[in-house]
Amino acid sequence: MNTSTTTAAERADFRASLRDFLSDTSPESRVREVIASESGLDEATWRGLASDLGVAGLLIPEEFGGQGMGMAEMAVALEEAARAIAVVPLLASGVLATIAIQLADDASANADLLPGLANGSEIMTVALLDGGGVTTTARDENGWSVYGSKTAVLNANIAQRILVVASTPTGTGLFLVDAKASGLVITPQNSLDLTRPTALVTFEGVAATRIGSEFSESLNALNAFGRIAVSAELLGMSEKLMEVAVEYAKTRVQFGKPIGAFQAIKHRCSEMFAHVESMRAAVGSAALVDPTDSVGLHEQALVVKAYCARFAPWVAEATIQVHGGIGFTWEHCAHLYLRRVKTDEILFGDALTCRYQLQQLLGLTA
Amino acid sequence: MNTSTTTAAERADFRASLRDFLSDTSPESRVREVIASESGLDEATWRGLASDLGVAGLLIPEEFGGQGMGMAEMAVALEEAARAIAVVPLLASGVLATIAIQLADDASANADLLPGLANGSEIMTVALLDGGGVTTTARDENGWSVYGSKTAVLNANIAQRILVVASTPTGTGLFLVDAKASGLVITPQNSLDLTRPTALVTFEGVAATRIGSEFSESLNALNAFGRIAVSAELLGMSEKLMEVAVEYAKTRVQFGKPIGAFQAIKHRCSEMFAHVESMRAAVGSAALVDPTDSVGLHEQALVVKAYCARFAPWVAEATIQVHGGIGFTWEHCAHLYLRRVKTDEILFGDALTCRYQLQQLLGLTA
Amino acid sequence: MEALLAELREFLTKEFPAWRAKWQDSDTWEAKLDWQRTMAGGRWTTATWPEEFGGRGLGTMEMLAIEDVVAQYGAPQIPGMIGVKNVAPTLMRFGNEEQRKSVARIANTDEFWCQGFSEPGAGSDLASLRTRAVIDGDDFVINGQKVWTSNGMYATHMQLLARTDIDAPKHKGISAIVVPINTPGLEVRPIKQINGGAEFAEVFFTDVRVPVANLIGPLNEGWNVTMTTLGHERAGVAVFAGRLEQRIRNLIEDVSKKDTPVSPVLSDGLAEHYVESRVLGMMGRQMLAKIADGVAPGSESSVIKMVWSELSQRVDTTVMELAGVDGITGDDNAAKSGYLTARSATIAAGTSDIVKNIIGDRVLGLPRD
Amino acid sequence: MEALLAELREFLTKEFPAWRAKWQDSDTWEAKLDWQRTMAGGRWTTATWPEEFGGRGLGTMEMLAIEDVVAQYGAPQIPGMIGVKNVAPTLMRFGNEEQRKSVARIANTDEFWCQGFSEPGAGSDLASLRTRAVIDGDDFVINGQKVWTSNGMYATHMQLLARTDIDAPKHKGISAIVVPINTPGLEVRPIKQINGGAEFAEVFFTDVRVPVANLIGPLNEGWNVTMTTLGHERAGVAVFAGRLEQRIRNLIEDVSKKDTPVSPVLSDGLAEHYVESRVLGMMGRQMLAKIADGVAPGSESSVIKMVWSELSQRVDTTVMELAGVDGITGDDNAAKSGYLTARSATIAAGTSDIVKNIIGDRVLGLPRD
Repeated sequence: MNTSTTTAAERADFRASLRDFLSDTSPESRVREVIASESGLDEATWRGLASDLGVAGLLIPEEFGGQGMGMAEMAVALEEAARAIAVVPLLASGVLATIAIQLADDASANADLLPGLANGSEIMTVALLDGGGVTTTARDENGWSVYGSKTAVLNANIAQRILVVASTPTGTGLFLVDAKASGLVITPQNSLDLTRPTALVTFEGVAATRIGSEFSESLNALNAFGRIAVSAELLGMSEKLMEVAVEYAKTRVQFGKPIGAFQAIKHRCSEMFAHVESMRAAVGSAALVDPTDSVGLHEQALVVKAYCARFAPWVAEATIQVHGGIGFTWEHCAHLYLRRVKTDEILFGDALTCRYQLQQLLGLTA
Repeated sequence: MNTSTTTAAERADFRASLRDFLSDTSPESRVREVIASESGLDEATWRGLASDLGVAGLLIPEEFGGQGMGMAEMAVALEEAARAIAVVPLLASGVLATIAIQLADDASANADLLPGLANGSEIMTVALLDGGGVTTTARDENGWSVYGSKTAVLNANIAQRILVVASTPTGTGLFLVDAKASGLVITPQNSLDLTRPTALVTFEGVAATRIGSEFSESLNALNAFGRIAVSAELLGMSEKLMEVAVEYAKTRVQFGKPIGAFQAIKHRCSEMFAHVESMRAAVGSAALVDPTDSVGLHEQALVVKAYCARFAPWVAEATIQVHGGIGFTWEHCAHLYLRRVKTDEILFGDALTCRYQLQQLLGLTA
Repeated sequence: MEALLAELREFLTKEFPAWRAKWQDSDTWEAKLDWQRTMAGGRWTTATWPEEFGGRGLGTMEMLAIEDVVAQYGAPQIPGMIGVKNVAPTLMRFGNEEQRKSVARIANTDEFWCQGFSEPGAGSDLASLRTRAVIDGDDFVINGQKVWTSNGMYATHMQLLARTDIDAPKHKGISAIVVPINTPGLEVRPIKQINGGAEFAEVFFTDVRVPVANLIGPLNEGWNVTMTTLGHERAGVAVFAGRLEQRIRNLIEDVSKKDTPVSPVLSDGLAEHYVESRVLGMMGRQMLAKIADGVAPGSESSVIKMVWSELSQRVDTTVMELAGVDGITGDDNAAKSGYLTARSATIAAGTSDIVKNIIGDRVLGLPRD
Repeated sequence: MEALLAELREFLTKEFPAWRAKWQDSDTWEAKLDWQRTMAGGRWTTATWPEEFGGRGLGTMEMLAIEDVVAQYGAPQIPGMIGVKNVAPTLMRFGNEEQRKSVARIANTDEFWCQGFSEPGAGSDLASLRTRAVIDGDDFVINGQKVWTSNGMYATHMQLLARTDIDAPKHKGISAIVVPINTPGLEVRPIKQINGGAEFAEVFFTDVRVPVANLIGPLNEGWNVTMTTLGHERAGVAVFAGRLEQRIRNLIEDVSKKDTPVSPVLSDGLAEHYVESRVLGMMGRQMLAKIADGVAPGSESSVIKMVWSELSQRVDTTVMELAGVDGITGDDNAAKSGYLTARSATIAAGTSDIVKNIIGDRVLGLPRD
């Protein structure tokens, strides 16, 4: 992936075209349909995003069929897709799998895998979080095998292949397995987020291809990009929720006035706005960081995630509070966002975890 | 000291008589006079409280000239004296010194020292906090000598004698020194609290009388009573500040209305009220705990102090915020309270420190 | 008190295993109704009712002790709480002879009551309700809509608040009326909540006719009749306070038993919850002691409601934080559904904003907006 | 930019030690004025002024870079900030020929200006000010009172806002007028603050007469004239944001060097401040970049002001907490006085409540109360 080179105006145009597209193909009614079907994929929206708008391949070099863009452009796409709570595997496939493969720095894997990801014809996900015990690997004359389990694997139910971060005898490696491989079991979880199903994936000696060599430093970078990506989603959702709350505050009348005239509501909306603007500044800044500056990337990613993971849930909760009872119903959109916000809060470390890592960077703790 | 035996109605009568007395003898104008004089003692108020109203001897058994009451009655006195920010050594002499002596369980010391404290003719203080390094003692044929320094010693400048908690070769002891003793230096500090001057007291081999024997368990109890006592002060000050803020909110007009009609101000006042009522419940409950139940005393004292130390500063700061610019002036009473509130917050451990000790009690930390 | 609790223990020791044996692990509505009938048979659900209505005439402190013992046995809460705690006392005080016959039926679940208070246009602003009841001959003709009706899906009867004089000021001109749920023109629809449950309903009235004799108390005095009922609900917050205190003790005990210690920051947060819940519990007990002494509680109930709702919501957020990844995967489903459910704590029964207005206006005497 | 900063460094390398040598450790007013004159001589204080007024015509980004370099040298802030940043630009834009002569005198401290805006009855509600200026022949006759006048004790001149048409609506009928402080009938009294300092004054006007020619801009248009001035002040919040970010970095560095580590909870709190200040700094830099690109800043200044004031106040509270006993004894006097001073952060230049109203009303378009 490259450093972003587009101008702010170009990114604004890109955002406008995405918003137009998503408001057509992924209105809330469509999201609810897809959720109810439990497929976990809005195929039309994904096809449009991936092929027509080139979003799946944003981070992939042009030689592999991608757009050759960077995180600043992908942040726009993530914000907009999350704003529309689109039921698509953009984070899992377009960001995490795409970046993991490139970080592994394996020329033949790039050539083999990136083109399918770039046009969205293949969906992949990355199994990162150990689901109890360490995920390990063994190697014999037939090649590598993976053992263990991974939890909270995003969109595992629709991925054709799964990238697995697992320990090796000498360190950490990135491995590719087929989702239908023998010994691999995908158990859907009762996920909080209804728009992005997670699964427990267990590996009982699953045949795997190793990609690149030692992956531990790359894993740090992958986590940093993951933090920036979910922060962009948190920004997109927070902005939308704030707009919904402000609109409701303008129109809902109680005690003879629109409730937005009451300071308790007005100030809550103003604080939402301040948090959204802060998230916008933070995501905008982090997405523009030089991807090869590992120290700067790490720090900015922790800062932006620590901020967004703390305040996006606040915005989502405040939105429900502004709405009163109606915000607590299944029919209102607030909970769809709240569920995804709380999930993004946890992915790649919650605010407390990110702050702890910042303390280490700052010399506040050993 | 005894378990409290008065009824709520009797304590209400006691409170009313104290409030009457203090509003006569210790109005804010008088407090400012005494502060400006830097004597650190409002003699008339102290005499009235100590002799006429018997407050100095509340916790002292009747056989030594006191009232034979308990913490519930003393809490009322502390609340009222703090409410009037009276410039008197009630905490230092009437509570801490009085309790320390009784906890040391030394019959002759009780008989020697308590009668002077009970009628207020003698003012004592307790030097608790080491001022850098541990305060130690040595014993030779002439008796005990104290070495070291103590910081934040309340009212040291007006105390005739000072009780010092210091380490002994075998543990911890309580020692009595004369404030004019050779080798003892009292250096007034630039105290935050203008109504209760603190000092650094240094001991270079100061001749001392040991009171009782091993004091370490007694020190725990002394700290617990100290926490309840400063919590009572914090309650009294918070209640007063809330009243001042509410009164201002009713009368100050901005944008064509009394500011108390604006929810930002109204809700802040409501939250103040909730915190004051909570402090009242907590202090009332802690002050009635059986003084011989060391476990219950320790837990309740930590709970009440953790609560009051966290929310009384909030109330004081909110009072300034409700007042706007006028609350930030020297002439307004708010800062006199804020200074004493922040001091009480620290004495006997701030909220974080108390919570840490609670974590230990609750098995949350080793 | 001791004799009372001994009697209760004897009752539970006999009846609870019998009920369990009959219903096994069933969590059905029928099983819960049967438990309520069993408890009512022993005059335990109705212990605070006057003896003339089949109660024991006990005070709030005794009721609290009874609830504690019941909880120790692990018995479920009775489903008809609203009828027993809110509607029945209202009917005892304001109901006519016919209406008072419902009291006994409420206890043993022959009748199951809900209260039709909130409306779509009047969530926190109860006094501005618009459902109308017009007298036409011997009937009220009712049109309008209610929302957030607890137990609306199960009720046989509703204690309805409707406007009977549109010219009177907001708090006036409202009447309380008995409406059987099976009356033609009345339709009940469940409200699905963000946690997936449906404990509330919307109720629609289209030319619903009930006799004028169904009026509870005087015409246009429904506000006072209602406030009496809500008054009972308010005293209940003290019980909630005690339960929250116990819940935090249990949570801390669970955390302290874990193999891997939690972060010092989360641990401090738990201690913070502990401090606040202990103080809340002290406030609750002092309020109950006041009631037991025959002193009418003042502002305490509003303060406890405000503190309770914000603290209990924060506790559920903490539980979710402690669950971490297990919370979002649903592996810790209790954390997940607790977190979602808790969003209503600061909304239901008067939002926190409204409670703060009430404290500011009525307790502190601040100028109204 | 590089050449500019090289010139500045050369200037400071020569002038700052000379000034230090002349005044030694003196922290007096005269020493500070002399430093302002020195800086003005190099056209450094006035770098953003147009060249025709003796400035360098630089943008905000360059000014920020200049301030950073000055801070690196440890040079003091100039005392006449209000004159240089607020009054002079107003006079350049709205002043008549005579008034514009003040501009150069402001730079070199021959004149020292304050602004008479706030009044006792109109703290946050600037538009409801009541100080009156009545035209009587060729004079304004001024009666009333101002409060919270920064630098009021040192000023030679005041840019006064007074009501010149009492029948006009609140924002109308206000005029901006030049008032020399030595005009008979004008009295200045210091306001002692809770930190013991007196950076503000009350100013009383009793039949104070100044020529009508002292009017700045058109009659009754003082509100617009003032908003222009305040607009300059608002852009300055971005600079404040950057300073707060740096302050927290320094604080964390100090803490990390301590022998005994602070509690994990306090350490996490510092990391929390760090995160918020980093984000605030990013917002500030993005705002300055926008200004540098010629885009008028929108709502950012209000947001930054709101976040800055609340965060900076919390940082001072944390510093006090870190000081512990040393804070209350005054052994850590910086913590103590910083804590007291910070109480004004959410009050001065518009309380946080007012800023939130402004964001709600003007940015979000919420209905006004």
